[in-house]
Amino acid sequence: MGLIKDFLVLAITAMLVENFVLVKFMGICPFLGVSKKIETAAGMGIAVTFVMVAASALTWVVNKYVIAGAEYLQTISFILVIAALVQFAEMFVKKAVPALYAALGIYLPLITTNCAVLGVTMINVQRDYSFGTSLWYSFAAALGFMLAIVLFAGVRERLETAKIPKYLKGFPIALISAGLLSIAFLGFQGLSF
Amino acid sequence: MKENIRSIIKTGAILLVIGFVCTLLLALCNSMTKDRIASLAASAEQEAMSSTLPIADKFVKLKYDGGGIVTAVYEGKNEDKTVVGHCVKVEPIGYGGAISMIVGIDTDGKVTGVDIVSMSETPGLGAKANEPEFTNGFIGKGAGIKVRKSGAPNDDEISAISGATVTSKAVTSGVNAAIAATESLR
Amino acid sequence: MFDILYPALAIGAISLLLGGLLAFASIVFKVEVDEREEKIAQILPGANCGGCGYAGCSAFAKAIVSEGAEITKCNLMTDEKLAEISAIMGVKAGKKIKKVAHIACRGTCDVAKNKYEYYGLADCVTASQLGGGAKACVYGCLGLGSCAEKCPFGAISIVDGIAVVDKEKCVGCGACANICPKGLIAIVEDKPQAFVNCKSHDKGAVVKNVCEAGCIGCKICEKKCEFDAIRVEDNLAKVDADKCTGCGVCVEACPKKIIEIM
Amino acid sequence: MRYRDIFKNGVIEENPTFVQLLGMCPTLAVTTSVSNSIGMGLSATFVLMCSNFVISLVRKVIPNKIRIAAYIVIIATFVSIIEMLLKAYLPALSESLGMFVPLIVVNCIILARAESFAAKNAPLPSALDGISMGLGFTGALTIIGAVRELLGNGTILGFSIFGASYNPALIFILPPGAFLVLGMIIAVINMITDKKNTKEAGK
Repeated sequence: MGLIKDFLVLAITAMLVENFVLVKFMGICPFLGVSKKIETAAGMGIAVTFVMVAASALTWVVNKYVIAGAEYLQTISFILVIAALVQFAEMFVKKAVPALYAALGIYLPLITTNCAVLGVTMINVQRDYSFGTSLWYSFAAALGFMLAIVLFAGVRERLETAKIPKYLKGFPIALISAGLLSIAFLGFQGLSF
Repeated sequence: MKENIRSIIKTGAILLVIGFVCTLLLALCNSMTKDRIASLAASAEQEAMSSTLPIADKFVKLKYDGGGIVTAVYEGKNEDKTVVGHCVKVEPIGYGGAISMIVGIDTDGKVTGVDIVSMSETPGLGAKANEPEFTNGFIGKGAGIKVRKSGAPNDDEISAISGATVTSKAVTSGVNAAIAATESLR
Repeated sequence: MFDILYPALAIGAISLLLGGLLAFASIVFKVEVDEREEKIAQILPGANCGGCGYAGCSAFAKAIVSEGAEITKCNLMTDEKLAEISAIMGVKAGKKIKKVAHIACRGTCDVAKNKYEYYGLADCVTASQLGGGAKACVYGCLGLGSCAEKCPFGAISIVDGIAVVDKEKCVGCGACANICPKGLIAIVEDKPQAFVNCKSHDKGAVVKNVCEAGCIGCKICEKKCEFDAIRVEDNLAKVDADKCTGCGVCVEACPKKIIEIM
Repeated sequence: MRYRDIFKNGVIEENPTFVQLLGMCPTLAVTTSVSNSIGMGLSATFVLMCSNFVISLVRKVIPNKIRIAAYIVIIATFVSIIEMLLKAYLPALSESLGMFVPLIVVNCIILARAESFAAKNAPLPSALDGISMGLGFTGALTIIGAVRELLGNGTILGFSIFGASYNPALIFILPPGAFLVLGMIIAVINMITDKKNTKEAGK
């Protein structure tokens, strides 16, 4: 029973308390760039989830066997693995599942420069989670990312038809509504288990 | 098929060269800065410990596997090698996450100083925990310190930071755990 | 010395492995793409407006190459682009007819009455669900700018209550025609012809008390037109594009002044 | 492009933060104080300058298949170097910037400039473009940092401006404040550019 509780606590912290976008400020570029419509946001969310989990698995192995203590090599080896993983995934999806590529393909190159993916791998190492925990944590973090981006896309779609002052149209109003969303997520911070 | 293999090797080789040269550069840079960073970290810790236990100048790490939120115990000695107290590293969980702090305790179990090394409390609220008004409140107190929300604290209580009770309670639980750890060693 | 060499070799080995893997993947997963497709996609404007009926320019390029789709379907086609693509495809270049959107309503704020004050989403589709919109005339343009919002080329603007098309900017992609809840927008060829700027099938009397610029079905235009190009059906004058020569007789004849020569 | 254009372009016309809206992660996370902003801005400038220079040096050699992977490795090297230098010589700054120094690697500005500029131009202009983009980034960060520190903490670079009586609006130091401040600044910039355009059009 204790194990399930820990996993649940970890998932809730990753998704709500330390939400990657609205609290830890990672992955903001795609968060602002791709959240015009809910479908595109969900597509981005799924693509990021896949990459985050795969990246955590690979970087955990690299950290354990290749770096083994040489702390300063973390950045370069992790990002190399992530970049190669994303490019490989893009080619694979383009060949194997063209329909999926048409929907998600354009997001994949965007994900290489996504702070959330590298961020989650580094947090896994900093907190030296075990292999299973780091996979679970990155999955929960990706769900948090998706939750935030889909919520935000909903808000932005609604903004399209609202009457907005001239100079606030476009990014300013999007940023301000993201700020309000972030205040909402701040409420989760006091959660203690 | 042959030139396919050749192009695979060629691409791999180029990335190998880039990876190799870059990491070589990194390793060189690391070896230059490594000892300096290590000494900086050590001196920071040394300075934190001597600030919480002023009467001691040398600190020896003791074997302590009591577990819980205590992560390390150091024995503080003065010039003529007599043990004058302990420095205990503690990591209670605060509002924003782990608060790593060092508590100095003299031989008769009274707190001589508290220093918060790192924390991620809310800036402006919990982050005030590291200010002297709060940390000095612990000095001279023994085991079983309680947190008092309002009004003048009597001798076994400290006054909480306004708007940051969770942080104040966490720091107090850290200090109590440190005192308990030193008692178990004596 | 060793602790410098070992990491460099380790990362070097990973890079070799990954570089090789990527190269291998790019060969094995090579999707055969007709390079003509890429070249045409470069030439196409890339606005992805969907005017050609395909999902964006790359889809249109694929259609040109594989299904031989009619190149002139693209509304943003210029003549030298047309020639370039036809050269790539080795096909004779067809002549390009410019298409433009036309909005059939002149019920501006001052002439058209409202049946209620509307405070809600600035979107015609939403507003038209509330009893057909705030305008007393159920057929009229609500002027809330859904078409202007939708137009990828910024060719439509809202001028004192109704949508107006800027002929130069408009490429006839039809995005506005699809969104307009009242169906007032038609995509027509940009040649001189007459247009009736009203879509109301109400009787003359009804039209009069809701809008001063509405067709009352008086049939004067029908009588005046020598080419029998304009006919009143169900209280609304309609122009037959092929017969109309754009002579303008009906324009002066119309008492309500709602017929216009493009 | 003449050098002056590259410089003006990076700082004003295509300011990475206010105009292109790139590099949002550090912009929002680190600008709780002016010193942090300047620290992050300058380290990003260093990385941008060196990586643009090296990438444009090797741009002809790298095959297209591993373009992104190779660029990222070069950028990561310089980021790790600056990280080590910061840890060794400016420990306080490195502590306050925290995890966002290594995250400069995935800062969208750097890879964007590498691919859009460095991969197509000679080393020297690329390095200059790196510097100008970096300074544009630093300038933007400093402005945001100043607003947030002033309102959220009542101080600038640690010197208290409003005196002790000022009760700081903590929201500006917290994460939501970053979004609000950046949103407002871009709105102000929209207004200024719009006024400028209408004035020019009017002339």
